[in-house]
Amino acid sequence: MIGLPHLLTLSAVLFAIAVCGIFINRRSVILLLMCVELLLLAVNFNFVAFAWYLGDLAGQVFVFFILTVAAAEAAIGLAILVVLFRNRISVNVDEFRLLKG
Amino acid sequence: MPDFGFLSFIIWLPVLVGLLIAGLARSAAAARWACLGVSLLQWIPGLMLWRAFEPGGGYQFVERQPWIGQFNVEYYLGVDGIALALILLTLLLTPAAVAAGWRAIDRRTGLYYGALLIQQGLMLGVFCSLDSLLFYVFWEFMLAPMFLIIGVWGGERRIYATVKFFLFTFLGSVFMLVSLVYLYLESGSYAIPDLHGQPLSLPEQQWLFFGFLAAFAVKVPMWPVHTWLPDAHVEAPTGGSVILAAILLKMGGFGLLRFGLPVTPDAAAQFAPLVAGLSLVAIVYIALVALAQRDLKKLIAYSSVAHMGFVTLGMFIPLAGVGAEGEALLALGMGGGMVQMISHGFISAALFMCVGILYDRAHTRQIGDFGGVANTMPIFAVLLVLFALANAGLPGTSGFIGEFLVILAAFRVEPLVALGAGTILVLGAAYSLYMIKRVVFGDVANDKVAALKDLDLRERVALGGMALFVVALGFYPDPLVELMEPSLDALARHVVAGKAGAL
Amino acid sequence: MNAFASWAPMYAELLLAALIPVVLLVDLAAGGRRQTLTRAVALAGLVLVAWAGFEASNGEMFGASFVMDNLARLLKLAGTLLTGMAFVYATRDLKDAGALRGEYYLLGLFALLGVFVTASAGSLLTLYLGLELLALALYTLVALQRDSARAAEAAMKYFVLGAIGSGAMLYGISLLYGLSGSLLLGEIAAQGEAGAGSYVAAALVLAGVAFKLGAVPFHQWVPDAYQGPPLGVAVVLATVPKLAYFALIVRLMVDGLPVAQEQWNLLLIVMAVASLAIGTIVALSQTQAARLFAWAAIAHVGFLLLGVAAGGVGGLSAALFYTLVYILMAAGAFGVVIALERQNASLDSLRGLYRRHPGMALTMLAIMLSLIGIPPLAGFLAKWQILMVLVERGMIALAVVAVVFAVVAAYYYLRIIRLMFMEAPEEEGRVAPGWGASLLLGANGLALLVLGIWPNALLELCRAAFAG
Amino acid sequence: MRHEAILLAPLCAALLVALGCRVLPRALMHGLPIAAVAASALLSTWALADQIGGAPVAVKLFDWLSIGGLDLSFGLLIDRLSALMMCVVTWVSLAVHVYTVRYMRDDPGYARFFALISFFTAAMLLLVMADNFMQLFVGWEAVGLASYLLIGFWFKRPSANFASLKAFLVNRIGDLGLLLGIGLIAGAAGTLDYAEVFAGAGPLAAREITVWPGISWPALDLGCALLFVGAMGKSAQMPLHIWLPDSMEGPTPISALIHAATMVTAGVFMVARMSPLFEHSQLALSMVLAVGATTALATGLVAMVQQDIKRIVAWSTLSQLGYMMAGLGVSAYSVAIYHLFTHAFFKALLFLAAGAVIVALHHQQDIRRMGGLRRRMPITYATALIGGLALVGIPGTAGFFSKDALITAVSRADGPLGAYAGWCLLLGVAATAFYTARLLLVVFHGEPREGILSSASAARPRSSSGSAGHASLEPVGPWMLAPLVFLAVPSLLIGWFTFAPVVLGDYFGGSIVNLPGGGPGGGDLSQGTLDFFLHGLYSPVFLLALLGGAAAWVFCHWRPQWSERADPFLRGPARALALGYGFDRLVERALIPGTRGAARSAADQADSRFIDGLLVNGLARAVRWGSGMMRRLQTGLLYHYAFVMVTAICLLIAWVVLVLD
Repeated sequence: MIGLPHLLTLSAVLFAIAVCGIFINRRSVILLLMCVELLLLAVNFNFVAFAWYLGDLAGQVFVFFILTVAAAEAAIGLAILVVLFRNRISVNVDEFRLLKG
Repeated sequence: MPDFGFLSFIIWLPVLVGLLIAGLARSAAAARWACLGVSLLQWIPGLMLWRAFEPGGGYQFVERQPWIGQFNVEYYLGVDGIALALILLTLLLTPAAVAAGWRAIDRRTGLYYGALLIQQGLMLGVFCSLDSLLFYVFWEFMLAPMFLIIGVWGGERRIYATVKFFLFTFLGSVFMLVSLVYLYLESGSYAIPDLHGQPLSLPEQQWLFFGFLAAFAVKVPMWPVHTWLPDAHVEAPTGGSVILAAILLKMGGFGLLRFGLPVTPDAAAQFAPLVAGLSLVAIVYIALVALAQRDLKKLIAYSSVAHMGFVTLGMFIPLAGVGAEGEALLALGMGGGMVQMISHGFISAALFMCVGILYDRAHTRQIGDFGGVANTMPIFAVLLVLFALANAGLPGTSGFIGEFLVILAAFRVEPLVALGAGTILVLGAAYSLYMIKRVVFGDVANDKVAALKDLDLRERVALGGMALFVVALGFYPDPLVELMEPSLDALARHVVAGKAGAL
Repeated sequence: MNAFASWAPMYAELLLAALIPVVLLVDLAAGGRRQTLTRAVALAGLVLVAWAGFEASNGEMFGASFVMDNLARLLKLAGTLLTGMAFVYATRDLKDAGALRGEYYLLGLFALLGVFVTASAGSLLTLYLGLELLALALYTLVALQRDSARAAEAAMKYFVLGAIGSGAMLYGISLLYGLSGSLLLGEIAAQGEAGAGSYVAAALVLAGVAFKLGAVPFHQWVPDAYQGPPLGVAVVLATVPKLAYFALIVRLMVDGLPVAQEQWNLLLIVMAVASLAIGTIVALSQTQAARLFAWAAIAHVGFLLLGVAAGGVGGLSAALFYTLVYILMAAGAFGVVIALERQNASLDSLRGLYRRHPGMALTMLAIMLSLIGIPPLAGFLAKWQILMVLVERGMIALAVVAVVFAVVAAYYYLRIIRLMFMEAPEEEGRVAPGWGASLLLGANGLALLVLGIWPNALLELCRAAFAG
Repeated sequence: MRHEAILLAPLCAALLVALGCRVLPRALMHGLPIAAVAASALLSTWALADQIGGAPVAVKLFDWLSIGGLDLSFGLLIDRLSALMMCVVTWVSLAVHVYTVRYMRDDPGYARFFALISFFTAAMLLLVMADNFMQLFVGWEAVGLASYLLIGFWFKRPSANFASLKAFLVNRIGDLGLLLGIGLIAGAAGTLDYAEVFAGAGPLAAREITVWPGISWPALDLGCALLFVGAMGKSAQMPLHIWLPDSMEGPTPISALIHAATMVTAGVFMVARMSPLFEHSQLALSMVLAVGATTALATGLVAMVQQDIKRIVAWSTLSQLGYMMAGLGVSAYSVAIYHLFTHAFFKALLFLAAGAVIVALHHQQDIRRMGGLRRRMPITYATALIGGLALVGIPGTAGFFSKDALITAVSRADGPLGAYAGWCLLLGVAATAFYTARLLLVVFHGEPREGILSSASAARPRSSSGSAGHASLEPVGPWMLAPLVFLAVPSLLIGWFTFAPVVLGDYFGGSIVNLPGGGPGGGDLSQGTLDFFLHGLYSPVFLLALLGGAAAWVFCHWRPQWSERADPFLRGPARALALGYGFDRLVERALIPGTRGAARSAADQADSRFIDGLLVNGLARAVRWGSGMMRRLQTGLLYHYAFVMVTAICLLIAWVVLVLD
């Protein structure tokens, strides 16, 4: 029987993968955006699991909001990516260090 | 006692006029004359204060109203004899500082004279405050005009010097702030009289005392936190040096009398040997350092440190050996310290003016560049010799009294300390007169000296006036001492009684 | 009428929400060429919003998801004021940067709406929505200057790190929800019990909050995000959102997590001290104005977090006072730098400012002295209150650490004063900010003095925000 | 009022002349001070006359300050001791004032000089008339100031500047002792008033002062020793004597007034004044005796080999001061003061005579370039001779009475120290006779020295190095000669009138205290003046004086070449003497460079490099370095930032879970 702990563990693993992806990936910004999406999905998984476990709808409502926000965030992230690419003709994370120190 | 706020008047008039000058003055002459006018005008209320003051009447000319109600901070002004003496010193010397920059300050004149006046108002505020937070406000804000005065109109390394001055002093005073905050939380009040009366345990007092000592030792300045002073002085314009040496340093001593001793008497007594020891080091070691200086201003700056050592020595050495006659002894030592402060105000101001006069003419302050100044500037030479002798503590000048009283007090506690402090008699004379020998005496050393012009009227009036005070005070210090004595006695009683026992 | 009155707690949000499409339409109608009109409408709208903020009554809506109280009102009014100031200050800089488009005002207003919602958040959901609204607007603002590699890079970093930060917080929020079964902050506070779960949740939430505020070790985005975009954007970034984050920390941490208070308090202190130390020390060697202010901001956050850590009405109101005064100072400082008409202004552009514009130099002097904490300027009172609560809680060592770093910090503020008054200007000619910016800057500097000398009203407001 | 006027008259004259130095007519420049000092002298004499039959007068001037239970005020105490001293000061000062009119005639600093000597007179009177220790100290330092300014009067001369600085600093060392002594008195007695302190001397003697925890000394032993250190400085006792020979850089009137007759005797006066205290301290008295006797002989020997006319007299002054001190050391205060009294006249006379010679020879001071002046300056010669005889102590002269009485008193002292002192003084007489005779013979007798007549004829004012000739003696005139005569009279005769009351009688009354059995007083020295005179003719003292004089006659006048023959045997000692036993060398080669080195290392190493460089700026540098290092952590790379954040989150979680739970 799959219980709450399993679900929470899964979401924690997803969250960890997403986070690790952000700092292990040193190449493409697009991968970063994907990791960010994964991050939010992990949280969504949590909320859904809790909502199911508690029998409370509020958690599922929250998920809808998060999905919406995630969409907006993705849009903005891609927009920034486009601007970045237009300026630098690159999406390589290593190259973005004009600002430091 | 007069009804209207005398003290507010003398504090805020220069601040407001200073702001106006800084903001509006279009011509240098207007700024100069306005500044001089106000600083002279201030003598009138000063004189009235002096006449109306009753020695022994506690805090007078009190103005008191709530300021920051939530934390019980008040706009609380009042003076006792100690503060009044320093107020009079401030009022008397500000015109000299104004005169010192008359020609030398030729750019951004408005800002300079504005800053000078604001500085005066703030210094007066420090002396008048009876609310410790108000005190801190004046105390700290004073850094700003001085920072500008040194930094804008100073010499070559002015920026290094002024930043050092600011950070040093600021670092010291934040510890005082912590102490004040603690005291507020203990007593529920920022009013200084309340702090005096607040019973405190000895460990509390120890921490608080160090908080206060940090602030005031830097300002005095005591060895080894004195190194900002020579730099600040060397770089500051003459007027800035005058203010710095004559008045700003006095705030350290004043602060110790207002906070260090009365708020934490038991800790002060406990650490008295330490402070007295540091003072002694300042006297002997710094006097030696002064002897080796080649720059006139540095020499005077170091001699200031040595002389201010007497102030702290006088305040603390009696505490190191309080016996049955402790109160009288403490009054004697503190009185010596106070007279020393007033006297040093005049003498150091005059000496810095003298250096400024030489610098304005010859554009150098190196002792080696002078020689035989007496040939070309006889009047100047007479005055410089007088001030140098006063600096060496010659009886008949004000410089003698403080050292004399402090040594008397020190001897009663520990003869060897008196011996150490007494070396200033030899070393002080050595650096002062050695400087005189090299600068004033001898044949005309070079063309620069040959081209020197003697004092003009403005300089004669300023220096002559100060010479008059130095000599008059030396021969007849009674009015000054009478002014302070009841306050000092009361303070001594309070300090000797201690407060740890009250818990 | 009755229906209208039932929305009373939300007046400001409603008006602001209505203002945004109006500004959008005006901007479209103006053809995207003359932003003066857009700005005028936005500013006029902000005045109305402020009025609405005054008028809005205290109360709860949507089942306590939305709360209007003294704290929220104070934050909203301050946010409106600061947004307006930022609009006035920013115009010239953005025009020079070629980034002055109607979107700037729109995004600014969106950000303000985010602040409003966060300030009034009564549940985890509203809190999240407000924060995201704010964050998305800010990401976009940072990227506003489309032809700038720096701006784009800053936006990217801010965006990605921001996502991690809000992701972590959101994860914590989901745990909170799971533990308490409710999204309402009041219920969470009431039901929560100590345990590993709540500790982890607290830690995650704290990480998110720390990220938003830019506290060490979640501070690294701050300098880059401040420096990358035009100063006109940085001034918004540096001021308005701080109000929302303050609300966040109060609503979520103080009100919502009283159970784990011991834990996060200790963490908070560690972060605060680290922020003070690292912010101050790294700021010492900065040469870019925006970057310097960024590192200094990190240090200031450390200071105000100490107030929060001290807690209680005293600590929180001290922290609130600190926040309000700080953003006022930051706005003024950015305003002056913007007026110098330099892109990515290096500190050297401040050289000889006194000769080029005495009034502005004196204003900057007041701001710098206030930032150092010299009385009687408002910045002093802010620091002083924090010290008081620290000493009151017996955290004297922390107080000493805080003031010592305040002294170190004085060094870089003094450097600015020094550049303005004691150095020769790099170029001659008077600095000519517009009359609006001039007046506002003067008022900004004066306000610091006035608040320092007559602080009672603001002090009372800050106290009432928590004592009520 | 007349008592105050004694003090104020010269002071006012000094101030007026100083302020009006550019506007006053020349006649007033010297007229005012002379009139003022004359008035002062007459009033002093009046006061003395009052004292002879009356009680001490105390005049309160004004309160100086009062704090911490210490009331300090200025006041005048005129008793027999101070009245006598006032007369000495004012009359000698008057003579010197008059003398100066001619001596400084051509000096551009004419007014300044008069202002300063009048000021000095006032300061000296302040010291003498003091009724409390504080005022004593004020006067003490004020005379030191006058001395400093007058030694350095010709401030263009480096040597004068050096000498004035040296004088002031060495005096300051003594003053430190005096000040500490006063500090002890103030602490132990609670007052600085003479009358009160002296009245409480008995109880004071019983007190102990803790110098360092565990180390205590009797209060008066320490106090009197400290006071005596002050006296050593001012009265130039070894080893603090080094300033006095150099002080001859000042104009000669100054040497006469300050460095012979008055100021340098202040130490003697002070010890006599403190006799109620010193009487309680055998230790201090022994110290006084030892130092005084040693100085008397040692400096007398040095005087024998000097070549500068003024320096000879200066070293002689040191020797005589040693005599006085030795007298004090055996509690013969009255005798010592009496020697002070007579010495003032004849030593001032000798100096003024030397000054006359110097002026006549166009400021030539080297006796090897003088000679045969007897005929060309008869009055100067006659008066100098009188002064010389008095100095040697030829029976009948003023110096005889005082010096013989002194030697007699000292010779009666007990113990090895007493014997040592007695021998020192006796041998000193021979030395005195030798150098005095040498001086007179070389300067006034014989022929003008070779090579001098042939060289220069042009007058070169104030150039001691130049070889001015005798060919055209500068006329000295009545302004200079009158004071010589005026001083010669008392030098020769005054002993006959004053010896009996002062030394044999009880002139000083209560102003000097001798404890019973505390030492030989003056009263038992002799039966009467004539008896003492006759006795003196047969005493070994006179014999030694004759021997010394004869030796000088032989070696310096009759057979000068003999001294060259004795050279191999005497070279070493003579060299040591010429160097003044090397004290100056020690100071110049060890003390001054040592102090300078210490000062320099304190300034450069300890202060600049260590405190300021290492601690203050080092801290600043460390912070800045830290800043640079931390700045590098901000790499600009997104994944680094993210890594830091994630690590921080993990740490947070780990901490709350592991540590707290």
